Amino acid sequence: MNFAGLAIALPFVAAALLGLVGKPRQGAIGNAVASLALFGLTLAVFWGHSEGLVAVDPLAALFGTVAGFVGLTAALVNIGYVSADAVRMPARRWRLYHTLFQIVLGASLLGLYADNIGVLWAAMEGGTIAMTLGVSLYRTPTGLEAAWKYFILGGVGIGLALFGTMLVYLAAQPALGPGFAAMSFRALSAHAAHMDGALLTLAFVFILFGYGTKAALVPLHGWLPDSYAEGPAPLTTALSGLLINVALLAILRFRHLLVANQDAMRPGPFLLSLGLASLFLAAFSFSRRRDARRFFGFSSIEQSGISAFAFGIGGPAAIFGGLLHMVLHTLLKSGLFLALIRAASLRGPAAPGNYGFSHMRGLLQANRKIGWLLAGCIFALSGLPPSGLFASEFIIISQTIQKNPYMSLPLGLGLLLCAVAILRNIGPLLFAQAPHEKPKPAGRSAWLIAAHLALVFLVAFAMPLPLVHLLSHAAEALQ
Amino acid sequence: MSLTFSLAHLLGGIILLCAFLQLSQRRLAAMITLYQMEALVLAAAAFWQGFAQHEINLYLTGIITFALKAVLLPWGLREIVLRFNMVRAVETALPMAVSMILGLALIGIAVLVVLPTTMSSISLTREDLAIALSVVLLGLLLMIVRRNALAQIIGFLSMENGLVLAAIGMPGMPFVAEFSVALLVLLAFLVVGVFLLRIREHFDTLDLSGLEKIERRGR
Amino acid sequence: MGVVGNSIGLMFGLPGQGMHLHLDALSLLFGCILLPQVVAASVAGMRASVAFWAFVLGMALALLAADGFTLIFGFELMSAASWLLVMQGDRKPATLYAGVAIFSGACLIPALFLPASSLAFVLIALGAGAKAGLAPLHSWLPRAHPAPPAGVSALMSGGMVKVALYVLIRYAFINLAPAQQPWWGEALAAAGALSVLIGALRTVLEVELKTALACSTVEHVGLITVGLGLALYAKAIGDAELSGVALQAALLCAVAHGLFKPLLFIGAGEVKHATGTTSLNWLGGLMRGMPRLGALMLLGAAGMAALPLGPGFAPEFLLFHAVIGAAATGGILARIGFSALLAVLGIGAALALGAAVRIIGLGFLGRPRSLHAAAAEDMRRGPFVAMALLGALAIPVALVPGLLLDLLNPVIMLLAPEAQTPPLAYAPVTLLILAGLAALAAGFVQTRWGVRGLREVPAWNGGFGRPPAWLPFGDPHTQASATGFAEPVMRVMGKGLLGAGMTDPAERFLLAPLFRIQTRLIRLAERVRRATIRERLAFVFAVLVAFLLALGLGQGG
Amino acid sequence: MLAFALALIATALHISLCFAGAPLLMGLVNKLRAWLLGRRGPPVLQPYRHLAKLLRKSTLVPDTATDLFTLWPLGVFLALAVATMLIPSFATGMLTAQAGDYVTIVGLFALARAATMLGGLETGFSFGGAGAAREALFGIFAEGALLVLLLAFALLAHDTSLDGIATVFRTAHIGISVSLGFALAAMLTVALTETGRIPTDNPSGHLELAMVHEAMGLEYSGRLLALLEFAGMLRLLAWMNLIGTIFLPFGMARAAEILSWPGGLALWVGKLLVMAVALSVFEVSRAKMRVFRVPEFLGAALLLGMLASVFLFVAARIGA
Repeated sequence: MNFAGLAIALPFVAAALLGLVGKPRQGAIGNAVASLALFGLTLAVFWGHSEGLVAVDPLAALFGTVAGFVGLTAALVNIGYVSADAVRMPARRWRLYHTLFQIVLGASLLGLYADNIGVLWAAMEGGTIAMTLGVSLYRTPTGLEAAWKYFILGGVGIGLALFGTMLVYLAAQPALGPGFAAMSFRALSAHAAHMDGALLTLAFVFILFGYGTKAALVPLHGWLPDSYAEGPAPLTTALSGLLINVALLAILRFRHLLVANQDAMRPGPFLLSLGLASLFLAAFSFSRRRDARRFFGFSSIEQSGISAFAFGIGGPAAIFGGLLHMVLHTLLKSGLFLALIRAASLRGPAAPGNYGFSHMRGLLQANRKIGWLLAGCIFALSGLPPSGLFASEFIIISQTIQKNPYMSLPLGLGLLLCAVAILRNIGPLLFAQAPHEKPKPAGRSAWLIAAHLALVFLVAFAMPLPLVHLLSHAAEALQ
Repeated sequence: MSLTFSLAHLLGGIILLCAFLQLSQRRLAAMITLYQMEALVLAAAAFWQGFAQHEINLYLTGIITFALKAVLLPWGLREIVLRFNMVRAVETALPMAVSMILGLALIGIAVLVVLPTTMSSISLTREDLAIALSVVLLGLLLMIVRRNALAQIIGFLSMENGLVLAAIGMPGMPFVAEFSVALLVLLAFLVVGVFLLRIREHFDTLDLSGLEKIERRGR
Repeated sequence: MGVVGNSIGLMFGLPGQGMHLHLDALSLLFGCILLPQVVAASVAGMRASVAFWAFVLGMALALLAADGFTLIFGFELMSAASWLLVMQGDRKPATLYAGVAIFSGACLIPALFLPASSLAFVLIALGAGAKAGLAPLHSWLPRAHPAPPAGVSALMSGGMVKVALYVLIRYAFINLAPAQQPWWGEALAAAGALSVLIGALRTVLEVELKTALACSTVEHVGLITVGLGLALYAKAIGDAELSGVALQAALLCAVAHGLFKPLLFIGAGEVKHATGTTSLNWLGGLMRGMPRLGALMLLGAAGMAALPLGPGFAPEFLLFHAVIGAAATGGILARIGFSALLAVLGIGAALALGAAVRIIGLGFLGRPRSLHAAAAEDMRRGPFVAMALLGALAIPVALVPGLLLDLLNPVIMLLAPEAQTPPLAYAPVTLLILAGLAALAAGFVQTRWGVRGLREVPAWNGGFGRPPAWLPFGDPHTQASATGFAEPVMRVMGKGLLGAGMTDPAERFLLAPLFRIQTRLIRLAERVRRATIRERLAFVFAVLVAFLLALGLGQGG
Repeated sequence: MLAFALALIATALHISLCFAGAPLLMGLVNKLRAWLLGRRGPPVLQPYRHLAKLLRKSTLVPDTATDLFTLWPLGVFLALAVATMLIPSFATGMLTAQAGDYVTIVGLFALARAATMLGGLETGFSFGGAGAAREALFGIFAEGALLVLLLAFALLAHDTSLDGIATVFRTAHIGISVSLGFALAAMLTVALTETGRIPTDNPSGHLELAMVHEAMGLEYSGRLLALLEFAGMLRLLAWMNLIGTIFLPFGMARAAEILSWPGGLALWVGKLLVMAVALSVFEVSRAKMRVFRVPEFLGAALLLGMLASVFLFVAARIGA
């Protein structure tokens, strides 16, 4: 059965329904139900079969499942968020919010599952517009400013990506001729060797800039930190990582075309330079951040840079590392943001502006469980064991040394600086003296967050063999 | 060289000229007029390609381009100019001469980049591609050298024209009409955004307004 | 789980590869060094801490690792867990500590994958050296080690630095052996000498007991490293006897330090528990309230000062002999260097002696300097058992080092197969017998001609006035203070080596400039962050044009 | 078997002579000093009487001291007693030769120093503390210098035990080299400091602020003071033996040859006499220096010790 098509269609149908009817809380519950169904469908995609514009390979199915999981947990936490915050916006706006939630999910899945580069582009565009509306949802000046930034920078990125897409199509003409075949990833990667190398290289630069904007690689990252910090957190913060994954996977797939083509330039230097720039800019931007959501926005830039770096290094093992890093980081960030939402709501409404580190300091006094879980998530982000990211970063560094030893120096330095800057925040967050307060209940979301952490740990260190095979085959195919 | 190619070249050349002339304008009204011309020629180019390639899709694209870009959007833009009283010359970030030299350099780069490609069996020649790339880059440049929000939007629109120009030249490319619609949605959001957000003068002012307050609150 | 070759594979670890563990003489030795400390620390009150056991697990994994991943995993797990423990004690040094820990990881990972070469050695030395607190990368250690609870401090000082040295030994002696160069050993010895000097000097000067002990750890790491450096040097030039003696010195020093330093740290924790402070300026006379603690600390201090009949003397003895042996080899510059090394070791030993005397004399003897010290009650049961265990194990090290050296032989054979180990010329039992004879003679003279009995009288207080009534133990200011005791050393050596502010040179010349650079880059990043949309677009555009240009030139040219 | 018995007898003789003779040496030095200053001085046997008197006096303990107060004089005494036993006096090849490594001797001196300092800190008043602090400072350079000196000896003798050094220096033709001269100067400097003589300390001084060694024993009385004083006498003898063994090894007897003993004994007594005279002359001709000049004095010794080794390298053209 074509579960992939169903999985893509479901969120858009749900979006339409949620946009038309329901009070905020009902909408949130409906949203959660839809997300649950969607998660089931993304799991089913592994056993489904699909062809045409949407043709799913195991890698896409894996990331689709991850997206489904993240969407589900965000939707679950969203119920509490909406219930606590319902008076902040009129009911109509909440409907729009849930619609956007589903559209972002649907766009991510469409982008992941799409075999057609045009459909991929359209999915990215839809996701961008939906996110922009989400960021400006609260209509605060800062929210509007962030949305405007997102829109201008994202729009330019989308334009460049379209140009790149067309160039790829053009480059494929000698091999595939006019028609749909020249826009299908499968056909393209099968015939990459016969494509026009020079044109393909040019196309890749535009693709890199277009989708790199969505993946928030420096210097294309300008929209990300602000947009993470604005809007309802479950949508603009927890879900937005999914679009980053779509963009990174797209870059990886296009990169493969270049590698497979003899005449094209090597994509390594482009990816390495952008990846390192992301790593270092993030490293030095961390230390003055006072807003946690913005802080972790920069962390997303860093992680995205690491994956891009891994793709730039190339070779099956490095790409394996990069893909693993993406999976782990997505899961971890999702857990982190859920913990962050919970932590902020321990001290008042979880609205933008209430995510300052100073607002959350001394969390252990408010709730031990949430405090330790949030600290655990932040710690895991640093990549020190027993965090799962350690495994992927280890693979990437070791591959870097074998492939391009001198690149390991800046990579190590960047990782070092980032990790230290991330760890620095844990101390005050946990142990600082907080205003005297009564401990508050952790709620059920503590289990969700713990599940994320456990999943990250297990996927990294006790990865089931089928998953190992899936990832390594995908990495081999895309090397 | 057949008539198909030479006419397509001619139309492309006019679009490039319009895009380049936009760089040299200080007043919004003139820029909008140039944009309108650009859109008209683009619509003509779409029709011509549709005729040459026998593609219904391209006719559709031409109609959309004409109706929305050559008529509706310029009207909306002019409305904004009048309503927000932006008839005077806009502030430039770079001296006019410098931005024009940069524009020329960009065209040079576009040609340099496209030059090594070999497009033997493709109807779109490298000149066409170079023109499209130049229009895209000039649009981006326009967004950077003007401090006025509307001028930047015009730059964005011009860049998007370059994209459509490239798209209609692609032989048998699917989704061309869909692409242009999708892009138009983006554009519509931009223009509506200007209306809603009441961005009068600068992106810069929008950025800086209340920045100190935000800084204090902690970012 | 499966067995491949002589290593055990676990299905847990790197995706698709898992982890591999194996045990050889070297890991066994370091495991034996760690075990008593772990037992002692857990008995001393760390049993219930998850982070503590993660810390232990990390060290165990690092010691048992048969592949690079397991090694780094264990190493960094150890760092991460100890970071958490440090942070619970004191947030200030935690960030620096984390930075150093990750730095060593970042140096070690490349080194594991590089082929055997000098570069790999330098990276190993930097990575393991930073973690072990080897000068000039030591300045974090005196800040971080005193922060956590005493049991953890003990394990960090006695165990964690050993794990770092273990990595250094395993790679420098075994894995990188094909590429070994004499200068590796010389460089290690020089770094060790620097550590000895700075560590010992700061031990004398620090007022906080735990900080002083941490500085002493820097010194002992330096001693071990000097031994290792000499062994490496000897191995490279093919001097069988020297490499044997130097390895004996280094390994025995590691064993001894692993016993007396945790003992001292746990004791310091008890002092903190009983008096609420570890500042020597507020202690004094603890021997009255805490006689058992005082006796055990005396044993530890004897080890720290490397006094004969204490656990620390035999390694120091061997080390001196190793340096003398090394001075008989090599070029004239190397020889002069080795004689300077000898002088440094001598000065270091004397400084350590002064430091140990200061800790015992000011902390446990004389009059109390505060009411808390006067009211100190005897130690708790757990820490006493822990310290007694370590003390009991230290006694064989002190009295029969020769037997212990025989046990070290397999390790030495593993590290330097051609090494020869001459018998130890230091015989503590003989000294003990001679001392017994002398004591007998003195006792005989005393019973034959002397009178018995002691009479307690007020001592002459040096002419100071009567202390006020609220100071029943007298005015502390009429007694030498910790700062005052160190003052002559400070005046003569401290100012020259540490500068007027008594800041560590590593902080002034290494850390401070790094922080300045970082601040500058942060400002730059902030400038980027504040950019307007137009400027951000300009960045994008500039990089795009740059890439296109690169492309055009790359393809056109 | 016979050799062992002879060595045993020689060792016993060595130990008993040293223990019995140490006060005599101290008395002799005091007498000589007095003579040189133009005084009559105490009798040569005065130290024995002094010790006997102290033994019969009651022993006072300050109420501010802890229970370990009595331990430190014993520690000082035992460390120095063992050191004295290990340093050869009139013969080589004694039973203690194996244990008598130079480094061990240095360690025993350090042990004695530590016990002295702890005794000084024990009283809980300022003079003991000040004395201990200064002693700690002096020890730094003294120990460094002593160890550096060992390098020169070890390079010449290829042995690090005192017995071995003496055997080599007595038999092999070393000659009078520059480096040994440097070494002797350095050794003497350290010896003067360690035994608390002028110019670094004044053995008969009673101005508390200037005292180092004496300040640390200020609160001791009765038999504990006797122990400390006797240890001081042993220290003087041990140092003289040390210098005699290394720098004046000629004529030392062999423990296994009983016939060489009388000569060795006579020469030993002669050497001690010479050194006592030299010490007295030096002491009366110099003034005591300020405390903070002592480190410079000892630092010079350290450098001399280093120079001794360097000259050895140069002279032997090693490595160059």
